Amino acid sequence: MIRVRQKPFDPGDEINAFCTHNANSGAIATFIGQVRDYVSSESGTGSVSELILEHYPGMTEKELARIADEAASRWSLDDTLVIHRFGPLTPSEAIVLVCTASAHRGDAFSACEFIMDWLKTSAPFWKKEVSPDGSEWVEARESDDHRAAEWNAK
Amino acid sequence: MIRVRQKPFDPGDEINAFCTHNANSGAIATFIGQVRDYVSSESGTGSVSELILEHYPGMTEKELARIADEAASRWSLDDTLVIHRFGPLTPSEAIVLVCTASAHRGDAFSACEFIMDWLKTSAPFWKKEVSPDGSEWVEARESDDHRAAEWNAK
Amino acid sequence: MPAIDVLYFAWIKEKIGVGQEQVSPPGTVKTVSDLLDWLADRSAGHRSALSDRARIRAALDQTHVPLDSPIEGAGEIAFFPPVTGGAS
Amino acid sequence: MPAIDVLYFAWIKEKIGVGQEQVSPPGTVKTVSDLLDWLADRSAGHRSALSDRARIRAALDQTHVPLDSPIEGAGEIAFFPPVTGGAS
Repeated sequence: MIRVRQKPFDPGDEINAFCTHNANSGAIATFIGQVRDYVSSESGTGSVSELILEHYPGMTEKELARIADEAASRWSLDDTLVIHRFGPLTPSEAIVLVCTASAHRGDAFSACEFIMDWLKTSAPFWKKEVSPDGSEWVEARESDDHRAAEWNAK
Repeated sequence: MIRVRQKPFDPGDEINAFCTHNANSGAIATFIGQVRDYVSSESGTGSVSELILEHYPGMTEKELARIADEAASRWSLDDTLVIHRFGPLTPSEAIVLVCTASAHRGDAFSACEFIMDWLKTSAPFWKKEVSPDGSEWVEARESDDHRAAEWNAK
Repeated sequence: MPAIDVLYFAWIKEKIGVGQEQVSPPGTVKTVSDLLDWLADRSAGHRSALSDRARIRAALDQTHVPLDSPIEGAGEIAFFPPVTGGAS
Repeated sequence: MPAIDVLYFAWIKEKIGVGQEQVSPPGTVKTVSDLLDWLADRSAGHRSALSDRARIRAALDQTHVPLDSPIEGAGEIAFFPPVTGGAS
Protein backbone atom coordinates (compact mmCIF):
# COMPACT_ATOMS: atom_id res chain seq x y z
CA MET A 1 0.00 0.00 0.00
CA ILE A 2 1.18 3.53 -0.83
CA ARG A 3 0.26 6.51 1.32
CA VAL A 4 1.42 10.07 0.68
CA ARG A 5 0.26 12.42 3.39
CA GLN A 6 0.92 15.73 5.09
CA LYS A 7 -0.06 14.75 8.63
CA PRO A 8 2.42 13.03 10.97
CA PHE A 9 2.13 9.28 11.42
CA ASP A 10 3.18 6.94 14.21
CA PRO A 11 5.81 4.49 12.89
CA GLY A 12 5.27 2.00 15.74
CA ASP A 13 1.51 1.89 15.21
CA GLU A 14 1.92 1.48 11.46
CA ILE A 15 4.50 -1.29 11.89
CA ASN A 16 2.33 -3.14 14.40
CA ALA A 17 -0.65 -2.94 12.06
CA PHE A 18 1.54 -4.20 9.21
CA CYS A 19 2.78 -7.12 11.33
CA THR A 20 -0.77 -8.02 12.37
CA HIS A 21 -1.94 -7.85 8.77
CA ASN A 22 0.93 -10.17 7.77
CA ALA A 23 0.89 -12.43 10.82
CA ASN A 24 2.10 -15.43 8.82
CA SER A 25 5.06 -13.72 7.23
CA GLY A 26 8.09 -14.82 9.22
CA ALA A 27 10.17 -11.82 8.19
CA ILE A 28 9.28 -8.13 8.40
CA ALA A 29 11.88 -5.53 7.43
CA THR A 30 11.25 -1.83 7.95
CA PHE A 31 13.01 1.46 7.39
CA ILE A 32 12.20 4.78 9.06
CA GLY A 33 13.69 8.03 7.80
CA GLN A 34 13.79 10.80 10.39
CA VAL A 35 14.33 14.56 9.98
CA ARG A 36 17.81 15.43 11.25
CA ASP A 37 18.49 18.67 13.08
CA TYR A 38 21.60 19.62 11.10
CA VAL A 39 21.79 20.97 7.54
CA SER A 40 22.82 18.53 4.83
CA SER A 41 25.12 20.87 2.85
CA GLU A 42 28.77 20.46 3.77
CA SER A 43 29.37 24.21 3.86
CA GLY A 44 26.45 24.82 6.24
CA THR A 45 26.83 24.76 9.99
CA GLY A 46 23.37 25.74 11.20
CA SER A 47 20.75 23.59 12.78
CA VAL A 48 17.55 22.84 10.94
CA SER A 49 14.41 24.31 12.45
CA GLU A 50 12.09 23.03 9.76
CA LEU A 51 12.16 20.85 6.67
CA ILE A 52 9.72 21.58 3.87
CA LEU A 53 8.95 18.70 1.54
CA GLU A 54 7.43 19.64 -1.79
CA HIS A 55 6.07 16.91 -4.02
CA TYR A 56 4.27 16.32 -7.30
CA PRO A 57 0.77 15.15 -6.39
CA GLY A 58 -0.36 12.29 -8.59
CA MET A 59 3.07 11.45 -9.96
CA THR A 60 4.39 10.75 -6.44
CA GLU A 61 1.83 8.03 -5.83
CA LYS A 62 2.41 6.58 -9.32
CA GLU A 63 6.19 6.44 -8.86
CA LEU A 64 5.97 4.85 -5.42
CA ALA A 65 3.52 2.24 -6.71
CA ARG A 66 5.82 1.53 -9.68
CA ILE A 67 8.79 1.05 -7.30
CA ALA A 68 6.77 -1.25 -5.01
CA ASP A 69 5.64 -3.27 -8.05
CA GLU A 70 9.23 -3.55 -9.25
CA ALA A 71 10.28 -4.83 -5.80
CA ALA A 72 7.45 -7.39 -5.85
CA SER A 73 8.65 -8.64 -9.25
CA ARG A 74 12.24 -9.05 -8.02
CA TRP A 75 11.64 -10.70 -4.65
CA SER A 76 9.11 -12.99 -3.01
CA LEU A 77 7.01 -10.56 -0.97
CA ASP A 78 3.77 -11.02 0.92
CA ASP A 79 3.12 -7.30 1.32
CA THR A 80 4.65 -3.82 1.07
CA LEU A 81 3.82 -0.51 2.75
CA VAL A 82 5.28 2.88 1.86
CA ILE A 83 4.26 6.02 3.77
CA HIS A 84 5.87 9.33 2.77
CA ARG A 85 5.07 12.74 4.18
CA PHE A 86 5.08 16.13 2.48
CA GLY A 87 4.67 19.70 3.74
CA PRO A 88 6.46 21.21 6.74
CA LEU A 89 8.26 18.79 9.09
CA THR A 90 10.27 19.38 12.24
CA PRO A 91 13.45 17.58 13.37
CA SER A 92 13.02 14.00 14.66
CA GLU A 93 9.70 13.55 12.86
CA ALA A 94 9.39 10.53 10.58
CA ILE A 95 9.53 11.45 6.87
CA VAL A 96 9.23 8.01 5.37
CA LEU A 97 8.37 4.45 6.41
CA VAL A 98 8.90 1.38 4.27
CA CYS A 99 7.75 -2.08 5.45
CA THR A 100 8.18 -5.36 3.58
CA ALA A 101 6.83 -8.79 4.58
CA SER A 102 8.17 -12.10 3.29
CA ALA A 103 8.65 -15.73 4.24
CA HIS A 104 12.41 -15.09 3.93
CA ARG A 105 14.40 -12.39 5.65
CA GLY A 106 16.77 -11.95 2.70
CA ASP A 107 13.86 -10.99 0.45
CA ALA A 108 12.36 -8.66 3.06
CA PHE A 109 15.70 -6.87 3.60
CA SER A 110 16.61 -6.55 -0.09
CA ALA A 111 13.18 -5.29 -1.11
CA CYS A 112 13.08 -2.72 1.71
CA GLU A 113 16.51 -1.33 0.83
CA PHE A 114 15.72 -1.38 -2.90
CA ILE A 115 12.53 0.61 -2.36
CA MET A 116 14.39 3.23 -0.32
CA ASP A 117 17.19 3.50 -2.90
CA TRP A 118 14.84 3.89 -5.84
CA LEU A 119 12.54 6.21 -3.92
CA LYS A 120 15.51 8.52 -3.26
CA THR A 121 16.24 8.91 -6.96
CA SER A 122 12.84 8.73 -8.61
CA ALA A 123 9.97 9.70 -6.30
CA PRO A 124 9.22 13.39 -6.99
CA PHE A 125 9.97 14.97 -3.61
CA TRP A 126 12.16 18.00 -2.97
CA LYS A 127 13.49 19.05 0.42
CA LYS A 128 14.07 22.59 1.58
CA GLU A 129 15.91 23.09 4.87
CA VAL A 130 15.05 26.09 7.01
CA SER A 131 17.84 27.14 9.37
CA PRO A 132 18.95 30.37 11.08
CA ASP A 133 21.05 31.04 7.92
CA GLY A 134 17.89 31.07 5.80
CA SER A 135 16.33 28.38 3.70
CA GLU A 136 17.97 26.25 1.07
CA TRP A 137 16.96 23.49 -1.35
CA VAL A 138 18.79 20.26 -0.61
CA GLU A 139 21.06 19.10 -3.44
CA ALA A 140 20.75 15.55 -4.78
CA ARG A 141 23.78 13.34 -4.12
CA GLU A 142 25.59 11.33 -6.76
CA SER A 143 26.06 8.53 -4.23
CA ASP A 144 22.28 8.03 -4.27
CA ASP A 145 22.31 7.61 -8.06
CA HIS A 146 25.03 5.00 -7.70
CA ARG A 147 23.12 3.10 -5.02
CA ALA A 148 19.97 3.01 -7.16
CA ALA A 149 21.90 1.99 -10.30
CA GLU A 150 23.68 -0.84 -8.50
CA TRP A 151 20.43 -2.78 -8.14
CA ASN A 152 20.40 -3.29 -11.89
CA ALA A 153 23.79 -4.99 -11.68
CA LYS A 154 22.58 -7.48 -9.06
CA MET B 1 21.27 -2.82 24.00
CA ILE B 2 20.68 -6.56 24.28
CA ARG B 3 17.56 -7.98 25.89
CA VAL B 4 16.78 -11.69 26.17
CA ARG B 5 13.38 -12.27 27.70
CA GLN B 6 10.55 -14.73 28.03
CA LYS B 7 7.66 -12.29 28.11
CA PRO B 8 6.13 -10.94 24.88
CA PHE B 9 7.17 -7.46 23.77
CA ASP B 10 5.45 -4.89 21.57
CA PRO B 11 7.59 -4.28 18.44
CA GLY B 12 5.94 -0.93 17.67
CA ASP B 13 6.47 0.41 21.18
CA GLU B 14 10.11 -0.74 21.17
CA ILE B 15 10.75 0.79 17.73
CA ASN B 16 9.15 4.10 18.72
CA ALA B 17 11.27 4.24 21.89
CA PHE B 18 14.37 3.46 19.82
CA CYS B 19 13.50 6.23 17.33
CA THR B 20 12.92 8.74 20.14
CA HIS B 21 16.20 7.75 21.78
CA ASN B 22 17.97 8.28 18.45
CA ALA B 23 16.02 11.29 17.26
CA ASN B 24 19.00 12.68 15.35
CA SER B 25 19.79 9.53 13.44
CA GLY B 26 18.36 10.03 9.97
CA ALA B 27 18.15 6.30 9.26
CA ILE B 28 16.53 3.56 11.37
CA ALA B 29 16.41 0.01 10.01
CA THR B 30 14.52 -2.72 11.82
CA PHE B 31 13.76 -6.39 11.46
CA ILE B 32 10.98 -8.33 13.15
CA GLY B 33 10.89 -12.12 13.12
CA GLN B 34 7.43 -13.61 13.66
CA VAL B 35 6.37 -17.15 14.56
CA ARG B 36 4.84 -18.75 11.48
CA ASP B 37 1.92 -21.13 11.72
CA TYR B 38 3.36 -23.81 9.45
CA VAL B 39 6.12 -26.31 10.25
CA SER B 40 9.55 -25.59 8.82
CA SER B 41 10.43 -29.16 7.78
CA GLU B 42 9.74 -29.85 4.13
CA SER B 43 8.20 -33.26 4.88
CA GLY B 44 5.83 -31.81 7.47
CA THR B 45 2.38 -30.61 6.56
CA GLY B 46 0.91 -29.70 9.92
CA SER B 47 0.30 -26.31 11.41
CA VAL B 48 2.31 -25.09 14.37
CA SER B 49 0.36 -24.61 17.57
CA GLU B 50 3.36 -23.59 19.67
CA LEU B 51 7.04 -22.85 19.24
CA ILE B 52 9.38 -23.56 22.15
CA LEU B 53 12.63 -21.63 22.17
CA GLU B 54 15.36 -23.03 24.36
CA HIS B 55 18.48 -20.97 24.97
CA TYR B 56 21.76 -20.95 26.87
CA PRO B 57 21.40 -18.30 29.58
CA GLY B 58 24.54 -16.24 29.90
CA MET B 59 26.07 -17.28 26.61
CA THR B 60 23.08 -15.94 24.67
CA GLU B 61 23.58 -12.42 25.99
CA LYS B 62 27.34 -12.64 25.39
CA GLU B 63 26.94 -13.80 21.80
CA LEU B 64 24.37 -11.16 20.97
CA ALA B 65 26.59 -8.44 22.48
CA ARG B 66 29.57 -9.77 20.49
CA ILE B 67 27.54 -9.65 17.26
CA ALA B 68 26.33 -6.11 17.98
CA ASP B 69 29.92 -5.03 18.74
CA GLU B 70 31.10 -6.58 15.49
CA ALA B 71 28.39 -4.66 13.59
CA ALA B 72 29.44 -1.42 15.30
CA SER B 73 33.05 -2.02 14.22
CA ARG B 74 32.04 -2.60 10.58
CA TRP B 75 29.56 0.23 10.08
CA SER B 76 28.93 3.73 11.38
CA LEU B 77 26.14 3.19 13.90
CA ASP B 78 24.60 5.48 16.48
CA ASP B 79 22.81 2.69 18.33
CA THR B 80 21.70 -0.94 18.20
CA LEU B 81 18.90 -2.85 19.89
CA VAL B 82 18.41 -6.62 19.89
CA ILE B 83 15.46 -8.23 21.68
CA HIS B 84 15.09 -12.01 21.52
CA ARG B 85 12.50 -14.12 23.28
CA PHE B 86 12.77 -17.61 24.71
CA GLY B 87 10.26 -20.06 26.18
CA PRO B 88 6.90 -20.97 24.64
CA LEU B 89 5.63 -18.77 21.80
CA THR B 90 2.46 -18.91 19.71
CA PRO B 91 2.10 -18.19 15.97
CA SER B 92 2.26 -14.53 14.90
CA GLU B 93 4.13 -13.51 18.07
CA ALA B 94 7.39 -11.60 17.59
CA ILE B 95 10.47 -13.77 18.31
CA VAL B 96 13.17 -11.25 17.56
CA LEU B 97 13.56 -7.52 16.96
CA VAL B 98 16.73 -5.86 15.67
CA CYS B 99 16.97 -2.06 15.34
CA THR B 100 19.94 -0.08 14.03
CA ALA B 101 20.35 3.72 13.93
CA SER B 102 22.79 5.56 11.69
CA ALA B 103 23.30 8.81 9.81
CA HIS B 104 23.32 6.73 6.61
CA ARG B 105 20.68 4.27 5.50
CA GLY B 106 23.22 1.95 3.88
CA ASP B 107 24.94 1.44 7.22
CA ALA B 108 21.65 0.95 9.07
CA PHE B 109 20.45 -1.66 6.54
CA SER B 110 23.72 -3.59 6.34
CA ALA B 111 24.21 -3.72 10.10
CA CYS B 112 20.63 -4.87 10.72
CA GLU B 113 20.89 -7.68 8.15
CA PHE B 114 24.37 -8.66 9.38
CA ILE B 115 23.13 -8.95 12.97
CA MET B 116 20.22 -11.18 11.89
CA ASP B 117 22.50 -13.39 9.75
CA TRP B 118 25.07 -13.86 12.50
CA LEU B 119 22.42 -14.29 15.16
CA LYS B 120 20.92 -17.16 13.13
CA THR B 121 24.18 -19.09 13.11
CA SER B 122 25.79 -18.21 16.44
CA ALA B 123 23.30 -17.12 19.11
CA PRO B 124 22.53 -20.24 21.21
CA PHE B 125 18.81 -20.67 20.61
CA TRP B 126 17.04 -23.86 19.56
CA LYS B 127 13.51 -24.06 18.23
CA LYS B 128 11.07 -26.88 18.78
CA GLU B 129 7.85 -26.84 16.83
CA VAL B 130 4.72 -28.31 18.39
CA SER B 131 2.11 -29.43 15.84
CA PRO B 132 -0.72 -32.00 15.75
CA ASP B 133 1.93 -34.50 14.49
CA GLY B 134 3.92 -34.08 17.69
CA SER B 135 6.89 -31.92 18.49
CA GLU B 136 10.12 -31.67 16.55
CA TRP B 137 13.39 -29.80 16.86
CA VAL B 138 13.95 -27.46 13.91
CA GLU B 139 16.98 -28.35 11.79
CA ALA B 140 19.57 -25.68 11.00
CA ARG B 141 19.79 -24.71 7.33
CA GLU B 142 22.97 -24.63 5.29
CA SER B 143 21.70 -21.52 3.52
CA ASP B 144 21.96 -19.67 6.84
CA ASP B 145 25.60 -20.66 7.19
CA HIS B 146 26.26 -19.35 3.68
CA ARG B 147 24.54 -16.03 4.41
CA ALA B 148 26.58 -15.54 7.59
CA ALA B 149 29.83 -16.51 5.89
CA GLU B 150 29.25 -14.14 2.98
CA TRP B 151 29.69 -11.11 5.24
CA ASN B 152 33.35 -12.00 5.62
CA ALA B 153 33.78 -11.77 1.85
CA LYS B 154 32.32 -8.24 1.71
CA MET C 1 -0.06 21.92 -31.22
CA PRO C 2 -2.79 21.79 -28.52
CA ALA C 3 -2.23 23.60 -25.23
CA ILE C 4 0.07 21.87 -22.73
CA ASP C 5 0.04 22.21 -18.96
CA VAL C 6 3.59 22.93 -17.78
CA LEU C 7 4.40 22.35 -14.10
CA TYR C 8 7.42 23.59 -12.16
CA PHE C 9 8.72 22.39 -8.80
CA ALA C 10 11.20 23.39 -6.08
CA TRP C 11 13.70 26.13 -7.00
CA ILE C 12 12.60 26.07 -10.63
CA LYS C 13 9.12 27.08 -9.49
CA GLU C 14 10.55 29.76 -7.20
CA LYS C 15 12.67 31.32 -9.96
CA ILE C 16 9.83 31.33 -12.47
CA GLY C 17 7.33 32.56 -9.91
CA VAL C 18 4.50 30.21 -10.84
CA GLY C 19 4.01 26.48 -10.34
CA GLN C 20 1.90 25.91 -13.39
CA GLU C 21 1.11 27.57 -16.71
CA GLN C 22 -0.65 26.59 -19.87
CA VAL C 23 1.30 27.15 -23.08
CA SER C 24 0.79 26.59 -26.81
CA PRO C 25 4.22 26.29 -28.38
CA PRO C 26 4.64 26.41 -32.19
CA GLY C 27 4.98 23.20 -34.22
CA THR C 28 8.76 23.56 -34.38
CA VAL C 29 8.88 22.61 -30.68
CA LYS C 30 9.17 18.83 -30.94
CA THR C 31 11.15 17.65 -27.89
CA VAL C 32 11.29 18.38 -24.18
CA SER C 33 14.55 20.21 -24.85
CA ASP C 34 12.95 22.31 -27.60
CA LEU C 35 10.22 23.23 -25.14
CA LEU C 36 12.80 24.33 -22.54
CA ASP C 37 14.45 26.60 -25.17
CA TRP C 38 11.11 28.07 -26.08
CA LEU C 39 9.98 28.56 -22.46
CA ALA C 40 13.29 30.25 -21.55
CA ASP C 41 12.32 33.21 -23.73
CA ARG C 42 9.14 33.91 -21.80
CA SER C 43 10.80 35.90 -18.97
CA ALA C 44 14.09 36.56 -17.19
CA GLY C 45 12.86 34.21 -14.47
CA HIS C 46 12.23 31.44 -16.98
CA ARG C 47 15.69 31.95 -18.49
CA SER C 48 17.38 31.84 -15.08
CA ALA C 49 15.42 28.76 -14.00
CA LEU C 50 15.78 26.71 -17.17
CA SER C 51 19.30 27.48 -18.37
CA ASP C 52 21.31 24.83 -16.51
CA ARG C 53 20.11 21.65 -18.23
CA ALA C 54 22.31 19.39 -16.10
CA ARG C 55 20.15 20.31 -13.12
CA ILE C 56 16.78 19.86 -14.81
CA ARG C 57 14.71 16.71 -14.95
CA ALA C 58 11.43 16.25 -16.81
CA ALA C 59 8.28 14.16 -16.62
CA LEU C 60 5.76 13.69 -19.44
CA ASP C 61 2.30 12.89 -18.14
CA GLN C 62 3.82 11.98 -14.76
CA THR C 63 6.50 9.63 -16.08
CA HIS C 64 10.23 10.44 -15.99
CA VAL C 65 11.65 11.08 -19.48
CA PRO C 66 15.02 12.18 -20.88
CA LEU C 67 15.20 15.74 -22.24
CA ASP C 68 15.44 14.58 -25.85
CA SER C 69 12.03 12.85 -25.71
CA PRO C 70 9.35 13.96 -28.20
CA ILE C 71 6.48 15.80 -26.58
CA GLU C 72 3.78 15.10 -29.14
CA GLY C 73 0.57 14.00 -27.48
CA ALA C 74 1.61 15.03 -23.97
CA GLY C 75 -1.01 16.81 -21.90
CA GLU C 76 1.20 17.64 -18.91
CA ILE C 77 4.94 18.32 -18.76
CA ALA C 78 6.78 18.91 -15.48
CA PHE C 79 10.24 20.36 -14.90
CA PHE C 80 12.06 19.89 -11.62
CA PRO C 81 15.51 19.47 -10.04
CA PRO C 82 16.86 15.98 -9.24
CA VAL C 83 14.62 14.59 -6.52
CA THR C 84 15.64 14.60 -2.83
CA GLY C 85 12.95 12.72 -0.91
CA GLY C 86 13.32 9.86 1.50
CA ALA C 87 16.01 9.89 4.15
CA SER C 88 19.74 9.97 4.68
CA MET D 1 41.77 -32.62 36.17
CA PRO D 2 39.35 -30.48 38.25
CA ALA D 3 35.62 -31.07 37.91
CA ILE D 4 33.94 -29.59 34.84
CA ASP D 5 30.33 -28.51 34.46
CA VAL D 6 28.92 -30.05 31.29
CA LEU D 7 25.74 -28.56 29.82
CA TYR D 8 23.44 -30.09 27.20
CA PHE D 9 20.79 -28.36 25.12
CA ALA D 10 17.87 -29.20 22.81
CA TRP D 11 17.64 -32.82 21.58
CA ILE D 12 21.03 -33.64 23.08
CA LYS D 13 19.63 -32.76 26.50
CA GLU D 14 16.46 -34.78 25.80
CA LYS D 15 18.41 -37.89 24.77
CA ILE D 16 20.76 -37.71 27.76
CA GLY D 17 17.95 -36.92 30.15
CA VAL D 18 19.73 -34.16 32.08
CA GLY D 19 20.68 -30.60 31.14
CA GLN D 20 23.75 -30.41 33.31
CA GLU D 21 26.20 -32.71 35.07
CA GLN D 22 29.51 -32.33 36.82
CA VAL D 23 32.24 -34.67 35.62
CA SER D 24 35.92 -35.33 36.42
CA PRO D 25 37.45 -36.94 33.35
CA PRO D 26 40.91 -38.55 33.51
CA GLY D 27 44.03 -36.67 32.35
CA THR D 28 43.98 -38.45 28.99
CA VAL D 29 40.93 -36.40 28.04
CA LYS D 30 42.61 -33.35 26.48
CA THR D 31 40.23 -32.02 23.80
CA VAL D 32 36.53 -31.40 23.42
CA SER D 33 36.43 -34.42 21.13
CA ASP D 34 38.16 -36.60 23.75
CA LEU D 35 35.58 -35.48 26.26
CA LEU D 36 32.74 -36.47 23.90
CA ASP D 37 34.27 -39.94 23.55
CA TRP D 38 34.58 -40.26 27.30
CA LEU D 39 31.06 -38.96 27.99
CA ALA D 40 29.55 -41.36 25.42
CA ASP D 41 30.45 -44.28 27.68
CA ARG D 42 28.43 -42.98 30.59
CA SER D 43 25.05 -44.32 29.38
CA ALA D 44 23.11 -45.48 26.35
CA GLY D 45 21.50 -42.04 26.27
CA HIS D 46 24.89 -40.33 26.18
CA ARG D 47 26.03 -42.62 23.37
CA SER D 48 22.92 -41.96 21.32
CA ALA D 49 23.10 -38.21 21.89
CA LEU D 50 26.81 -37.71 21.25
CA SER D 51 27.62 -40.13 18.43
CA ASP D 52 26.89 -38.00 15.38
CA ARG D 53 29.69 -35.43 15.59
CA ALA D 54 28.57 -33.57 12.46
CA ARG D 55 25.47 -32.49 14.38
CA ILE D 56 27.23 -31.40 17.58
CA ARG D 57 28.58 -27.97 18.41
CA ALA D 58 30.51 -26.97 21.54
CA ALA D 59 31.15 -23.93 23.67
CA LEU D 60 33.97 -23.57 26.23
CA ASP D 61 33.09 -21.13 28.96
CA GLN D 62 30.30 -19.74 26.77
CA THR D 63 32.40 -19.21 23.65
CA HIS D 64 31.97 -21.30 20.47
CA VAL D 65 34.94 -23.61 19.85
CA PRO D 66 35.81 -26.35 17.32
CA LEU D 67 35.69 -29.93 18.58
CA ASP D 68 39.49 -30.29 18.46
CA SER D 69 40.03 -27.48 21.00
CA PRO D 70 41.93 -28.28 24.21
CA ILE D 71 39.75 -28.19 27.30
CA GLU D 72 42.43 -27.50 29.89
CA GLY D 73 41.33 -24.75 32.25
CA ALA D 74 37.69 -24.76 31.16
CA GLY D 75 35.11 -24.55 33.93
CA GLU D 76 32.01 -25.02 31.74
CA ILE D 77 31.57 -26.97 28.53
CA ALA D 78 28.32 -27.00 26.59
CA PHE D 79 27.18 -29.35 23.82
CA PHE D 80 24.31 -28.50 21.53
CA PRO D 81 22.98 -28.90 17.97
CA PRO D 82 23.56 -26.17 15.38
CA VAL D 83 21.58 -23.14 16.57
CA THR D 84 18.19 -22.23 15.10
CA GLY D 85 17.17 -18.92 16.67
CA GLY D 86 16.03 -15.76 14.97
CA ALA D 87 13.55 -15.89 12.15
CA SER D 88 13.02 -17.16 8.65
